[in-house]
Amino acid sequence: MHIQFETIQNHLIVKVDGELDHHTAEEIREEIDKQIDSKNIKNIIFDLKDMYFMDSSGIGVVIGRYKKVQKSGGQAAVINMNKRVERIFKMSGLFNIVKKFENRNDAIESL
Amino acid sequence: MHIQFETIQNHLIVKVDGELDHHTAEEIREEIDKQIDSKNIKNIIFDLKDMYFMDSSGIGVVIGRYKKVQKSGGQAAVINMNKRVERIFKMSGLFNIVKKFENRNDAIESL
Amino acid sequence: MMKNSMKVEFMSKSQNEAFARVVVASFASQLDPTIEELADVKTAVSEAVTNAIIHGYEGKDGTVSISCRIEDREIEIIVEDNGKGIEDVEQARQPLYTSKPELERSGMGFTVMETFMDIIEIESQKDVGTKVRMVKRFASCEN
Amino acid sequence: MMKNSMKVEFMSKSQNEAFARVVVASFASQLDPTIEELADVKTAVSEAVTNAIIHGYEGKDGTVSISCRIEDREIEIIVEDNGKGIEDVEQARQPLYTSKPELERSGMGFTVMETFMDIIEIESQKDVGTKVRMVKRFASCEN
Ligand SMILES: Nc1ncnc2c1ncn2[C@@H]1O[C@H](COP(=O)(O)OP(=O)(O)O)[C@@H](O)[C@H]1O
Ligand SMILES: Nc1ncnc2c1ncn2[C@@H]1O[C@H](COP(=O)(O)OP(=O)(O)O)[C@@H](O)[C@H]1O
Repeated sequence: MHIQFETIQNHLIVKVDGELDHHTAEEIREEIDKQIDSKNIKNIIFDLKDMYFMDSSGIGVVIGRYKKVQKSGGQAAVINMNKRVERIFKMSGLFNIVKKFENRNDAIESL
Repeated sequence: MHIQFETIQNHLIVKVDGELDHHTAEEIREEIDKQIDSKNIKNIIFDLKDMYFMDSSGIGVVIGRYKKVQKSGGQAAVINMNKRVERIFKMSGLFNIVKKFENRNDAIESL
Repeated sequence: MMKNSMKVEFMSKSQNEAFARVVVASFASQLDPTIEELADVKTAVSEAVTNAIIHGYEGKDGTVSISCRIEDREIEIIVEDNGKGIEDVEQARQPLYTSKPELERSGMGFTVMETFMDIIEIESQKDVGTKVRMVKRFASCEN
Repeated sequence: MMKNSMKVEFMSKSQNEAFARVVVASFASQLDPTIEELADVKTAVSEAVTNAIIHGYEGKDGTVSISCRIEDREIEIIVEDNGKGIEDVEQARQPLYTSKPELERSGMGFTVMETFMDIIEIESQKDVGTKVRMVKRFASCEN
């Protein structure tokens, strides 16, 4: 698992590569929250281009981050998701709270 | 495991890709012997460029083919071997009966 | 007819979740499943093993076991723990139900298993443990 | 200090040789071994498992088990069968000794295990089975 951050205006772009399961969820959660708390972040954008595996632990991570940014009026979005992860998002109703975009520019423009 | 044959003059070039263990040895052995028996083969050249794994079952396969071609005055050679397979060859004294060459041209010229 | 079986036991540590996925996927790959089918199996195994570790043993030391049986185009996977057990299995299977919201669990584990596998059966007894049996039938291969 | 353990049991079928290698390699990879070290372990496991299948059970049905324990930078691997056993272990360990030359065995299995692992111990009893214990210490990682 590998995690990269980029801040554009008040958007935090989080690129999670590799496997997102219960084991890696803890580290991902902590690292993201550190970023949100230390920078002036409003919205969070998950870039899932190179996420090869995700199970329901990932759903928990996404919901948790959504709730965190939502407190200060922010939104959550996801870009570059593959069919498989999309299926898990659908199954759990995640698209009711997280918007899906094709790429980061679309996401940044719309948030 | 995948096996390819090429005949140049009376040389049989056998390219074994993948894993050579006890499980795959049987098929490899049978296919090679079929080639030797059906064509006018004198020498056998093993091309190990894409052999990712070999254990001592592979030693048995090589010795067996050496003995077979030797009966009619032929020789056995190996080309494109990696460090790991070379170590197993050395350990078992295989270089006493099988000559190592850098590439197929060197092998064909010298045999 | 192709028959094969294996059983693996490991400590209830979260780093073994990835190990469990690799083991089952490697065993299942004998049946030449599609990438999608293999991902279904890995995801379901990941859910069941994670549950054993966080709910069954609640982070304490214990042993998780996985038995696999292959027959024809079918794989049966049984994930077992000797942990605290599930009191109300009906409730546990509900989408979004979780007993550990404080750990950011989504309550979607059993739903994921149900979606990705053809059969799932849960046997559980309080303070004895939990056994999740899953079956997946792979599409016939062309060759 | 990193500690972990697992045990896997499988049928004495030759297609499980590759499975055994993947399982042990996947478990060992927690210690971040080099590619070379991982290949050493895979090769040694392949030898011990192959021996259990062809010499221990002589192609008949049986169960092979592998136990692995990780502690610090060390992995202990125990490969066991309940097969026919080895009458003369000293002789069996000799390079080039094989009881099955007709199967084109090279007699180099134990020599390979000895070369690639740091410790190898063999316990065997006629008609009871064989237990091969191997230990490998990985070089310390830089990170
Ligand atoms: N192996 C288990 N041992 C004990 N309780 C379990 C086990 N597996 C599941 N449960 C219970 O069932 C509930 C629902 O499980 P699941 O659908 O996987 O969601 P989640 O893991 O997100 O809580 C869990 O919250 C837990 O209370
Ligand atoms: N698990 C086992 N059960 C019974 N006999 C064994 C076992 N492992 C090894 N042996 C005996 O030891 C001999 C040497 O083994 P090895 O060095 O691996 O060479 P090979 O497998 O090529 O014969 C075998 O030929 C066999 O007689």
